[in-house]
Amino acid sequence: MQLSRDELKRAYERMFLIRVFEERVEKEFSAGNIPGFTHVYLGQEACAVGVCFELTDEDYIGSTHRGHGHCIAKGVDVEGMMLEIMGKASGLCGGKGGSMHIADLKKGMLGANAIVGGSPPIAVGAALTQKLNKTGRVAVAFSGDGGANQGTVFEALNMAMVLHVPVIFVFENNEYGEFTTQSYACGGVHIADRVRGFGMPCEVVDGTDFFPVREAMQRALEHTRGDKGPYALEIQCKRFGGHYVGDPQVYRSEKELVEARAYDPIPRFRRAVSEAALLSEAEFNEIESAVQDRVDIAVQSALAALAPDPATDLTKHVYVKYA
Amino acid sequence: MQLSRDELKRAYERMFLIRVFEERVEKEFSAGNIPGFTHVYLGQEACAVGVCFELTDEDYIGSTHRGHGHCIAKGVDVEGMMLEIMGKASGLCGGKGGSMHIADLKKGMLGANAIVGGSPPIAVGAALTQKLNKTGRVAVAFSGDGGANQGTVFEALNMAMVLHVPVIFVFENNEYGEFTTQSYACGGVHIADRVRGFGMPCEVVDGTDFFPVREAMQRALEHTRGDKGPYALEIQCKRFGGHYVGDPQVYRSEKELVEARAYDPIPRFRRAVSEAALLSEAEFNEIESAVQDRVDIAVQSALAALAPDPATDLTKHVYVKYA
Amino acid sequence: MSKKTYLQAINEALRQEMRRDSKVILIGEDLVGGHGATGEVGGAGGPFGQMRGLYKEFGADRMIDTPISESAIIGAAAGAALTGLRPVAELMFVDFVGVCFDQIFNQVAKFRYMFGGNARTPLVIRATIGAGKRAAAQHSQTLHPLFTMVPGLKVAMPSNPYDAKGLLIQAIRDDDPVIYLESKSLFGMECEVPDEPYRIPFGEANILREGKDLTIVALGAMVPRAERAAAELAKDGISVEVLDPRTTSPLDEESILESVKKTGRLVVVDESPPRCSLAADIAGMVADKGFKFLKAPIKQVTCPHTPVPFAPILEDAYLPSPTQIEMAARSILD
Amino acid sequence: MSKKTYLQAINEALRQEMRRDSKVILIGEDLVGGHGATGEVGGAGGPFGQMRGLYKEFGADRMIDTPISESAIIGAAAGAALTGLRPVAELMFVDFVGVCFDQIFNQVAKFRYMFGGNARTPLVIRATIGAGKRAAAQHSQTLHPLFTMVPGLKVAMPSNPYDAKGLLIQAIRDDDPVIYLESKSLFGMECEVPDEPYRIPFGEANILREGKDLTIVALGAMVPRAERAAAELAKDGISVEVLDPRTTSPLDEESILESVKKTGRLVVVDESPPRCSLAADIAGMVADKGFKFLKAPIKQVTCPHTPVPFAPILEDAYLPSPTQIEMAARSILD
Ligand SMILES: Cc1ncc(C[n+]2csc(CCOP(=O)(O)OP(=O)(O)O)c2C)c(N)n1
Ligand SMILES: Cc1ncc(C[n+]2csc(CCOP(=O)(O)OP(=O)(O)O)c2C)c(N)n1
Ligand SMILES: [Mg+2]
Ligand SMILES: [Mg+2]
Repeated sequence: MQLSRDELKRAYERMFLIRVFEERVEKEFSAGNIPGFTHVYLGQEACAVGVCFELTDEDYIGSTHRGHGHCIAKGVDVEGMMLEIMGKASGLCGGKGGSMHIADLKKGMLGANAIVGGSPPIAVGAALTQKLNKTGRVAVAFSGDGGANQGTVFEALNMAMVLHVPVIFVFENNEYGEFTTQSYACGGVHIADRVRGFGMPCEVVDGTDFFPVREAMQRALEHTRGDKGPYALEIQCKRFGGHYVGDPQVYRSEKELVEARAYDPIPRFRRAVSEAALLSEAEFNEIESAVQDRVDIAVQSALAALAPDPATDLTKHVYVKYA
Repeated sequence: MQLSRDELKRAYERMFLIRVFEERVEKEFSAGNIPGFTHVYLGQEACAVGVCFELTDEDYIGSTHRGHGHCIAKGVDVEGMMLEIMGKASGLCGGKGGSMHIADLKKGMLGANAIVGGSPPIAVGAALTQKLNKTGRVAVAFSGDGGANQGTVFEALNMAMVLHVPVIFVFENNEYGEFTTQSYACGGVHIADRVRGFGMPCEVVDGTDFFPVREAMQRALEHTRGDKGPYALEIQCKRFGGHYVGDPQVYRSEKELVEARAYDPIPRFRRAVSEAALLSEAEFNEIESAVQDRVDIAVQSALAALAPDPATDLTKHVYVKYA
Repeated sequence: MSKKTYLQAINEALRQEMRRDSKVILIGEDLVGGHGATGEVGGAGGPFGQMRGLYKEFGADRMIDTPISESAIIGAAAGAALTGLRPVAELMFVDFVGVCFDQIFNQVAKFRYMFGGNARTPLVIRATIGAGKRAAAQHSQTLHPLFTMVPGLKVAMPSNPYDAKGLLIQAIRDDDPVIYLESKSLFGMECEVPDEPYRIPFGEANILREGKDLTIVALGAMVPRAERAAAELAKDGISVEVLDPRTTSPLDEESILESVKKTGRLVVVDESPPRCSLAADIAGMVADKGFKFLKAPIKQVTCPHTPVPFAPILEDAYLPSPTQIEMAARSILD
Repeated sequence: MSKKTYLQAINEALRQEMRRDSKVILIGEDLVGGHGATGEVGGAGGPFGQMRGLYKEFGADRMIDTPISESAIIGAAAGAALTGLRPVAELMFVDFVGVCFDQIFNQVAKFRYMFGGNARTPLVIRATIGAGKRAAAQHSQTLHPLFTMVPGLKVAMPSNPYDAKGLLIQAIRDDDPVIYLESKSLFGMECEVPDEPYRIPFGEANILREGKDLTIVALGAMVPRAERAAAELAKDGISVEVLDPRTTSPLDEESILESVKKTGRLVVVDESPPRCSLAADIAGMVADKGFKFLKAPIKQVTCPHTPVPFAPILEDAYLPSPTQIEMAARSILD
């Protein structure tokens, strides 16, 4: 594992924070406190946290419609997120973006993206900046397995190779794009095979376990930071719930849903770390209760916060300056 | 070679017809008789003719901006083509399409396409029609090496696999997309590798020789007609001239241009067939002079033909019927 | 005849046309749903339910689920249309047009003209449009001007269940490419809809309310809002004609001009930002051909020149409201 | 100050801005040319020559040749802009916008708004526009309405070398995404252009000719045509004001209204099909805000509602001619 106790705590805290945050999003959504469409990250926590674990605020990520987990893993403040998801004026994007457009540029989070395949080209651009400015930083482009069929994503893969920029493509293969399986929608067997067709190294990683994700990401970082060009990971994981909050999931059997839970990355982490006697039960419990408190506070604050004011906010921020 | 004498004659005639037609296009272009942008197929004759050799009028092809060779190989009438390229009313498209949009649906030619990557998705659709109507026919999608970087092409590859339709993707790798080499613009080494990443079989073929192209295409047809799904060929060939007629080609050395000519598929064919004593010099010469005549007649006819009439033709044919 | 929702009307049109003509196929993402999975295949009936029950009846050959590859979807549909099928392709949200616009505006729209009249491309592209669902900037646009401006396309925008069915059947039987835009916010709207198939010809406006003082032209989800404004104005004795062109291309210029001739005053309501909008298009047309009838400035009531915001209170303010329409009308009445 | 062509003016603006600010980079297809080949690298200076000489001076780091992947080009430029560079991306022909429109209209145009004002995307997208080169339906479009309608984008459309330089420098220094449209048919046009860098502010129209009887508004390649029509009308003593808004977004409404206030008559000339065009946009705006000044119908002179045809005689008839402009003007003069 080769992680310090502090690092282990941080990893668990981030994963657990995603878990609690997303369960709370489901709850608040059902209670009518969250408008619109929301896609939660439940079951995939080890992916985001493993991928973002070594990244700094100066490294960039481009995210997807299922972006809450990426935000939290990248260190974005959950209160600002909850405010945004509830459409409040003090949300990260002033309530204008919502769940599908959360961004926090100061944290290197270039935005969730409601267009499947929208982010990877943008991440290539962020990586280009790093290359030209010689910052030694990287950009990470998240896509789903469904997104791995969008032309823009292939273009981004090839462009990254040609421009030789420090970008890491992360394909979160949760077996579904909406209601359709990856096995149906994806010609060939592995997403990794198509990535390799562009001459890019691509590892297939078990995303239900934090440790292999983090280790693969270390290799990816070593590669890209060593100016060896882009790198990719196909991270296999499980989507515990529906495509969106409220999806009745008629296309999945009860059995499948139950089985997916067997791959829960959170107890798996806790078990492994406990068995290795690296963190105590008390320490885990302390993390968990602190996380619960944080999410509670975020929700209380967001529920109480003011909505934007149409008179001033509706037409603001379209341009920096419009003659 | 396993081709009858008649077949050999037909192959040579088609290749030679492309050669003479294109050289004449260059000449008429320089003389100011052909307006606009024109891309000729010189050097690549064996590709189109090898690919289209076994196709019937009920099989479809989708072409590129460099489409004259594909047309001729598919049996499109050169007089109608020359009329179109000169913008005449009796051209294949009434003078509205020109070189970059020649189409002849009755011959299964779904159009040149001035958008790089425009045709492959359309060819997938033509193949879908064949599948649903159980015609046993196929569609062929031509792209260049440059086109092999366009997102639409990757989407078409994957879609073809998922829909399991009888389409054959042909990548004509002439080493250049405009002024830039395939080796620069294409992450990875072979286009074939990216195709295989979608689970699609792809052969790399020498396109400066008619015979291997035709043989690869026979395997492709056997595969697709046998309901085994799509198939692809990366055909390596040489672009003798510039990207467009008039391109000064500062980016290519004299040496490279001379060396490219060593891969001329036409003398190569003639030599091989002569050595095997399958066709006589007299027979070759006869074909050649007939071809010359045909092109002469086409040009004479096109030069003499009437332009469209703006009063009646400008706004015609936008819709079948516009209320 | 029976009461049906807008969604049911779409479903019925699809079903009846698929029964009538085996060349009609549907292609898009998750029209069926569940391929390769462990539960029910085709159970969802599409992301919004327009396809409910169709998979059972027509099966996988005619209900084609695709990868998330819109260029390939539209391109494949275009190629199928060009070679003899009559595909109905779906863009789940019209906002996804950006990843496949080439196939729409450079390919399918131009085939017939570029090929000198030798091509026929009977393709329908269905897409959901409109704000109000708190779906934010990339899932709430309307975008009919984007299609209206393209020669070679026809554009239908039903504002009620009756039109939804009649226009969709016309779209499917039409020999030209048609963009058929479904207003998400109208899916639950109900009215009497004949059970048998019928067509509404393109380019024929629907006069929802006759009047003599002022004309309001509105499309899609703006029609009920225009009607509410008209009802409000009627309380003050102002007689408003409400006209729904139903298709933006072709546009029934004649009926609009006829109405303006009678009323001399025009308000155009458009669910889109103002620039190069359909509101501008209609206003510009009337400022030429109907100039002599005009007694007052032509008012356009549109969304502001901003993306669609997420927060409910902002989104509500974003959409043209009955009150705004009413105010615009009052501003040009003496 | 010296005579420069439109092409040279573009080249000079690029060169001067690249010298001034090392954050300015160019990205696109064959801006350099020759990578991996046996001849000269960077010799062509781009498909039309706008980049002539730049590669020698700025090298491969700042002149980035890409694969034929427009979505990745625009997306990468957007991502670079979002993280601190000032990229100038090129679409060789504006017609290629269909394969990358999402990155333009859903991504870069919306970042700032969706992200609550926290993003800045100083991106320029240069593209060539216009018919007249016998390049047929997919290489001859103008498409400024497509960008003008998108909140978040600015759109510049220079009609002469002086404006070409000043607007491009402004575009590069602007902190918002700008679409900069180069009229292919004007590349050879010459006029006096200052040697030093200067900016032309966006949203400020240029009055090319003052007049009192009628206003002609025209953009890009239509401006010289409008001027020719005005000169023709002047022979009959008709005094025409010719106004070039220079940018379509923002649009200098004030100057247009000011002019119409003076003349009472308006002809708008637009190189695009008529529906939801900029001609309609301007006509619609004036039919509201300038109604009280109008003495006659507003005329729009546009291309027909057809794709661009290939045959020279058809293409010539496709474009608004000085004669058509003149006739439109005469039709609204008593
Ligand atoms: C261009 C585009 N097409 C379709 C959609 C609708 N859509 C939203 S999410 C989604 C599925 C994405 O699947 P995947 O990439 O596997 O991500 P996951 O939801 O599994 O995280 C689809 C089809 C979209 N948002 N954008
Ligand atoms: C979408 C798009 N981008 C760029 C172009 C400009 N263009 C025309 S041909 C060409 C090169 C194509 O190269 P390749 O596919 O290898 O075909 P070849 O010319 O070698 O036959 C380019 C970049 C275009 N027509 N369409
Ligand atoms: Mg998925
Ligand atoms: Mg090539």
